[in-house]
Amino acid sequence: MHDPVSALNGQSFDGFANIREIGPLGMITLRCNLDEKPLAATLKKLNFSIPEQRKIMRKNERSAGWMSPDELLLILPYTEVAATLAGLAAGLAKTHHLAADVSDARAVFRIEGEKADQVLAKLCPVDLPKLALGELRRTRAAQVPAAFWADEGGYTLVSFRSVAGYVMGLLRHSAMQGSEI
Amino acid sequence: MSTRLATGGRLIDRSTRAEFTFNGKRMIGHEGDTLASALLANDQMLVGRSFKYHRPRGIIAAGPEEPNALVNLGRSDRMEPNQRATTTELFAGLEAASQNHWPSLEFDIGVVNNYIARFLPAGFYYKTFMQPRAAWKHVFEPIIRHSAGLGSAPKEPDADRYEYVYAFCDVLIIGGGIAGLQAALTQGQAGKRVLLIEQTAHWGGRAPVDGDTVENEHAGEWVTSAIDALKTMKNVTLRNRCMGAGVYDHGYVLANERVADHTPGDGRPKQRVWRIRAGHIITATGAIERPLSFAGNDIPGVMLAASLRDYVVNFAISPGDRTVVVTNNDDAYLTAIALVEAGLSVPAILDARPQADGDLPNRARALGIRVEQGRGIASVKGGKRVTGVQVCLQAGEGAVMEEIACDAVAMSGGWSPVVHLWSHCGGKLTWSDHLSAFVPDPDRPPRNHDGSAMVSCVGAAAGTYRVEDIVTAAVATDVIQSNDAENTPAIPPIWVMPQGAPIGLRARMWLDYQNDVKVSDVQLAAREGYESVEHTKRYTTLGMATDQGKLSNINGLAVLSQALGAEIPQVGTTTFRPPYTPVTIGALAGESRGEIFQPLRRTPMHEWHDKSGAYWEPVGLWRRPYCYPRNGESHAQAVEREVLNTREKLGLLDASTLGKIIVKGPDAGRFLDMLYTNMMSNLAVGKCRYGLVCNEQGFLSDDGVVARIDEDTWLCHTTSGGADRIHGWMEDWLQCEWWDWKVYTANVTEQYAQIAVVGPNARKLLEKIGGMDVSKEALPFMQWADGTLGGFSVRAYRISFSGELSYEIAVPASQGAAFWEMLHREGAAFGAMPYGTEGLHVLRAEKGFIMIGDESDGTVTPLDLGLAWAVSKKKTDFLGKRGMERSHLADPERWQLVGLETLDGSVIPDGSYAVAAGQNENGQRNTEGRVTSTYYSPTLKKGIAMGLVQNGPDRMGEVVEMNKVDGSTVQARIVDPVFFDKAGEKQNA
Amino acid sequence: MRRYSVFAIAREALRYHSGWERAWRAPTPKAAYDAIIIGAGGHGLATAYYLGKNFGITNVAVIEKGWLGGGNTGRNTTIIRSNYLQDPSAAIYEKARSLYETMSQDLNYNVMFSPRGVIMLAQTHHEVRGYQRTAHANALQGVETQFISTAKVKELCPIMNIDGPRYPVLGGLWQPRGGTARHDAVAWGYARACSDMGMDILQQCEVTGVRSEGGKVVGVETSKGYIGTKKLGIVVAGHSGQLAEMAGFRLPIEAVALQALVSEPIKPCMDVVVMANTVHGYMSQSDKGEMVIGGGTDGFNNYTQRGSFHHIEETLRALVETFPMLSRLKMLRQWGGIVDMTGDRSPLISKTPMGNCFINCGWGTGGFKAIPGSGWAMAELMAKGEPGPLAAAFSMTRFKEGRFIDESVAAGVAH
Amino acid sequence: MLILTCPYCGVEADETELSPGYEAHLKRFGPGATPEEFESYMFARKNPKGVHFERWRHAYGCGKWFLAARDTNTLEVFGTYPAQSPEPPADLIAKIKEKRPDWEGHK
Repeated sequence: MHDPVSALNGQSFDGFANIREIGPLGMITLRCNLDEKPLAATLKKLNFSIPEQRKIMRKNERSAGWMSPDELLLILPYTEVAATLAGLAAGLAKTHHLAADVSDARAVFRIEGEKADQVLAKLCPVDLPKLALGELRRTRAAQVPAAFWADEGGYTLVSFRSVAGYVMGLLRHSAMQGSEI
Repeated sequence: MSTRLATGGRLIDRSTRAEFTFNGKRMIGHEGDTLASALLANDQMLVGRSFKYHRPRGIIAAGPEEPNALVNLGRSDRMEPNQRATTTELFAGLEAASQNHWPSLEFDIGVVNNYIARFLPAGFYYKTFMQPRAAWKHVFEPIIRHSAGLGSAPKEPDADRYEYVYAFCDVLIIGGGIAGLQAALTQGQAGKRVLLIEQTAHWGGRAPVDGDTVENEHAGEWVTSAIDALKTMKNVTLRNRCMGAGVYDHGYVLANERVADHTPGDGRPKQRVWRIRAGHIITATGAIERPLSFAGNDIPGVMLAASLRDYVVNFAISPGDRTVVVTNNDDAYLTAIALVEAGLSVPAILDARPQADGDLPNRARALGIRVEQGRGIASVKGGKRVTGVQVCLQAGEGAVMEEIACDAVAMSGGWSPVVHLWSHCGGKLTWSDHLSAFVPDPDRPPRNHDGSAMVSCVGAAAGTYRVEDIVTAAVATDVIQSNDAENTPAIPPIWVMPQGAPIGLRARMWLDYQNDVKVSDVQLAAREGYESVEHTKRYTTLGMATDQGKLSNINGLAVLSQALGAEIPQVGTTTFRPPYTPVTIGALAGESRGEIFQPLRRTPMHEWHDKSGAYWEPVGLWRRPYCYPRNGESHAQAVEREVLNTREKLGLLDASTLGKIIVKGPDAGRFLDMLYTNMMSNLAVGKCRYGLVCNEQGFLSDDGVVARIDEDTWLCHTTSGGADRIHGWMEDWLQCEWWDWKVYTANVTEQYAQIAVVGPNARKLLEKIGGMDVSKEALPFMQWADGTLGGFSVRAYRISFSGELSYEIAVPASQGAAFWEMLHREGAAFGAMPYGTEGLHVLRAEKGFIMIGDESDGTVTPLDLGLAWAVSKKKTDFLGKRGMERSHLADPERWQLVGLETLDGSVIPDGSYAVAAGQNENGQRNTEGRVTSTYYSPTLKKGIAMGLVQNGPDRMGEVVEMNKVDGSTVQARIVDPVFFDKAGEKQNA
Repeated sequence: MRRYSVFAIAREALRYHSGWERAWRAPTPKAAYDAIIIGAGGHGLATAYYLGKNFGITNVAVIEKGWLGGGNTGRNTTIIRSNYLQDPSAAIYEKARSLYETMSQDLNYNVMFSPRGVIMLAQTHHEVRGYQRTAHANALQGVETQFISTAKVKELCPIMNIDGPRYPVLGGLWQPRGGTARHDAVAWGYARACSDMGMDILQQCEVTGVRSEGGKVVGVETSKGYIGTKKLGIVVAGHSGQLAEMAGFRLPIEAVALQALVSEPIKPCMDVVVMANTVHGYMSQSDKGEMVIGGGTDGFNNYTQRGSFHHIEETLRALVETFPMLSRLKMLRQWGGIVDMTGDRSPLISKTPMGNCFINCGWGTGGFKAIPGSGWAMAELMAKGEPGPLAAAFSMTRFKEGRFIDESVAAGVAH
Repeated sequence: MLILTCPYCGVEADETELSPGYEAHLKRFGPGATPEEFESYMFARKNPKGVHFERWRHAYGCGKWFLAARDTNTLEVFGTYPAQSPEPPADLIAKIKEKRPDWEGHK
């Protein structure tokens, strides 16, 4: 096993908000009828719980995010992905589902600081003050798909890996000193 | 002359000094000045030249309605043409220059047009310049082009940056005058999330200038306490220097904030575009004063009365020593009073009304000002500056009764509510005879997404001019629009002054100052049948200038309706289009410039390619190496080397951009049988199969290799550009048509870096780095296996797009770069070299493999491409099957895929057609085919091509004529499209 | 009709232009006509004009619910070119372009056809191949075009940034006799000529129904009463669907909004028309000095003449990247029009399921450049009852057969 | 600049988060269909000036296709509902009829 390298190798930028590329994080896309009984049981065994619509539920190093009525995003330590996929396969052997490792298909950013919300407000058509606690919002950051949620005094934003450089460029432009709204 | 008064000026800070230049001349102003007020303080009334006749133009207004004072601001990478001086805040170091003249503002050769103006009426160019035919393009048009235009084009890229911001609110209030502030107070107190924006740097609008009293307080004080109160409300956001530019459907409003226009180069974004989504919009945008149409009303020194008052009160400007006021309403008396109170002279107020006995006229009389009723101006005297006015009876034909010497004229023809934002999205207007103006019709508002009224208007924007009425209306929490014009004193219609003015005078009455449209022009348009206001506007260019008719539209419409003998509402009004005032294009482009102009998709090996000198090719949003030139090679030489090296030794290709979609579920096989033209359900686990995807029309849309992963899982490869499209296509059918089928898909394209290891030495390299059995027996052609290679966990596919022994190896993207580098390191001994997309194309063309986008173009079926073997005849249905059965697609005479080889070995030009005898009925040469891919084959040392030829496969060996753009042709023989290793010995090795 | 000329202007100038007569009459409708055209836009007026000029049919009414030329004719970006790929398109657009060459003289109305040249930029290798294909096709179609180098592009349009970091210009398809014309003047010039031939242009007259007998049209109900006709031509662009419904058939048409904008005027800086399809933008400079810019279409049915603003932003981004000098200019005005898009984005000039009823529509985003050719072909169809060679391929039946005229196959798009 | 509420995730989505998909409730015709049936499936569109049922995908959100009833002449949105609906829901039809009494109904 070779060391995984995140898309931007941990680039950061300090403007009126602080931007950091983090990761790699383990991520699994799980498509399944969320009402299936084996799903809840399996996830529970793997230390995840099924989130409500548009929510992300965090338990220690593990989060489960609601992506669509039949899709969850599981976030976990990178090294635990294989075991978790195996656990899902075992628990859902008789349940129609699809679980795939997408850890390397994503780039993850932290946006921190008192005015972190302003950085997102410049890029995403989202009414941020109305973002509920623990809400995972899938949207657009300028011209690419993105998802974000608020936690620990900032925001975590996920994009596709191939556009990580573009997203970093957007965040840098938006967080530039002097451009506070 | 115009000058700065010794005292006063509510907006300027006399303790500051801002030095600036105009046409290179050094001038001094104060903080708080606009460029226009600072110019007037320096006696610079003449600021530009008009569009058509190049007549001298002075400052006429004090706000965004200004049609004349457009200057070139700044220079080099901060140069900005057509900047409106009246809305430009002065700053130290500002450089402005006037426009549209040569050689100078004072002496402009273009003014010759003024002397022949009689020969250049509205639309004259439609009636002449037709002979000789070529003269329009070569003589007349260049002359017209050079005399038109205003400022000149910037030459350098913009030094500034811009950004967007999204904002959401329950109520957006546009305009920070008394009406807007009161509406904000009301809505804020009601707990609504309020955003209040104001285009200027100041709150309060006209009321403080006019000395109004609001709720028993002086307007200025009321504004201060209103702002203080609003600032304490957490649910209210205030933003000045922020103009409401456009109202769009579903509560979307575009606003433009001038963040650093007045502090250029301070590191902040120059402007910020607000994309606001509002539950409801209240426009409190005020009203704009209208000029009066009298002869010579365009001579510098003639100004709008309220604007002139703005200069006196806000900026302590004396626009002239002696100002004649001419009006049809009471408001202009305030100007006369302000002038007299500032110690200036008002020789007369000429009031067109037969009687003026309201409070203001009486106050003016009490101050000793001469008030003449029923009078107007017959003509203004002067050239580059007013020198006097000739007085006449408004009811007459312009006989001069008296001449009054003066150096300024303050005119008021009444007010037009600013209904632009109300109208942008379909709000309708109604004509008020009482106000002689269009006002918003509250019964026909623009509608929101739920059908509710989306916009309401308060204050002068609704035709409510009295402060007490404004406050009452804005206090109403249910946002009912006020339209109680009846309280306001009537404004009689005075459209032409004097009423019976002969043509000689009418030809000197300007309606549109910038575009030089006069009363006589509109009358001419009416006479010639351009009766719709849209026709007149376009025929005369009325209202088409950079002020978009803010001053001219109503006056022009009125003149038109009189000429047609119709009522104004019957003639109608023109459509209001966004933006309210022009918006910088860079601001509208937002952050999307340079590096972040568009997303650039990078594979995990992107940096390696870049460092290795890749010449890039955009493929969708991806960028792929086209080739890797070495030591001064041309691109063609690099491609040739890469192809030969791959054929002879070992080539490495970054194939990560290929789409990879997992399709899983009990119905996945059945689904893929619908999606692909061939069978996928019967593919054995561990095996790969090439498949074709068609649209419902039956035209080829994508292709790729499908691998069966396990009993209910398939992995579908798509083209680089096709990943998202095909994934979306799958989801479309699964969600909208076959929603009861148990199938899930996941697009995992970016999870993997995929590398093609290609060439006779491919296996040797993989065996050297070791880990899994890649022998012919363990991993034969068109199979895949999971394993490890050099310590990387991989999935290896034995597939080939080159005809060589080839493995496509997928590793997690986070390890892609490391794996790629290892292959190069370990492969050096086997002659490993990277190859790019052009090498890939040549290699596949030598093998006769089709390329989506080359052989297919959206009008080609699999059968056209000789791919009948991949179109199932067994399946009762698949996407595209019915489409292919249509008569034209099933026509046996269609053009079909063949190889083409020139007789002289040359390369057929890209895009060449095979010509056939004769011409069609439209005189076009008949054709019988075309080339789809054409390359020099380094392997075969000659030109090779694929093409579509009518009945091609039945015509092997025939020679066709391929056209060249110079009219000649090149002869090419129809051959098998597989030029190299037809038996497939190399790829199967 | 009084002829327009410089001498006429000089004569009129002496009497303050008081002697000019109406450009077109304001008639009251007759009871019946030999032919009625619904729609007094460019295409409808051109149809009437060529009915008269080429076939001597002058007992014609052109019915318009608003004002003549008030629809898409007066709200497009006025580009004229014929560098199309497919034979039927190249034929009709080149016919139109060649008629534009002499239109001012034919109509005695200066439509300001300015053959300043059109460049379609190739910014990917795929586009290069696509435009080379078009150039080869054009060479056989009698359309004068050539594929030009990057250096030549720069020479023709110095304000362009040819080595933009994202999409460097690799060359372009150049049509030297493409260009622009004054859109309103085209409608007005045709209207004046039609009126002069005795045709009635009935403005502010809305068609509310189509009357037929035995499967054949016999007249139309209008807001000014019933008017009989022997033949009916429907030429109403975005509103074709409504008229077709009145006549009892359905069209392969969707109405969507297309947007455009102009900048404030500046002194001449661009003498050619540039279309950049990779980044989706096209631009020219009008004789007034405004940069005239075309935007994109919405992807949803829309009759409001208002598009969604993000298309404007996308277009401006693309153009600022290609023409950096645009950044500090200002957008003066933006607007939208309703365009009629067919299944293959090519027009219909066709017989219909209803006898004596003909349709001309589906010009989508590119109708202005076709006006004279479209009118020519439609007039022939209406006069003879069968399409001539220019119209033959544009029949409604092609959708059933799958015989599309698809211009999107090369790099070009239909603007 | 439309806003439409995605019936799957409840987000009031901006038009720029959606991709449009034109007329809804089309019946697919495949092999065996007459030329007329196939042509009507592929091309003949209602294209009404008024109430229109259409497809949208919440492309930048949950990725789901949904259907909307919208007035093409005013852009008023009457409602959205899941794509897995053979025909518009009855309550939506009733709501439209109330707002547009002259509307002739679906199909």
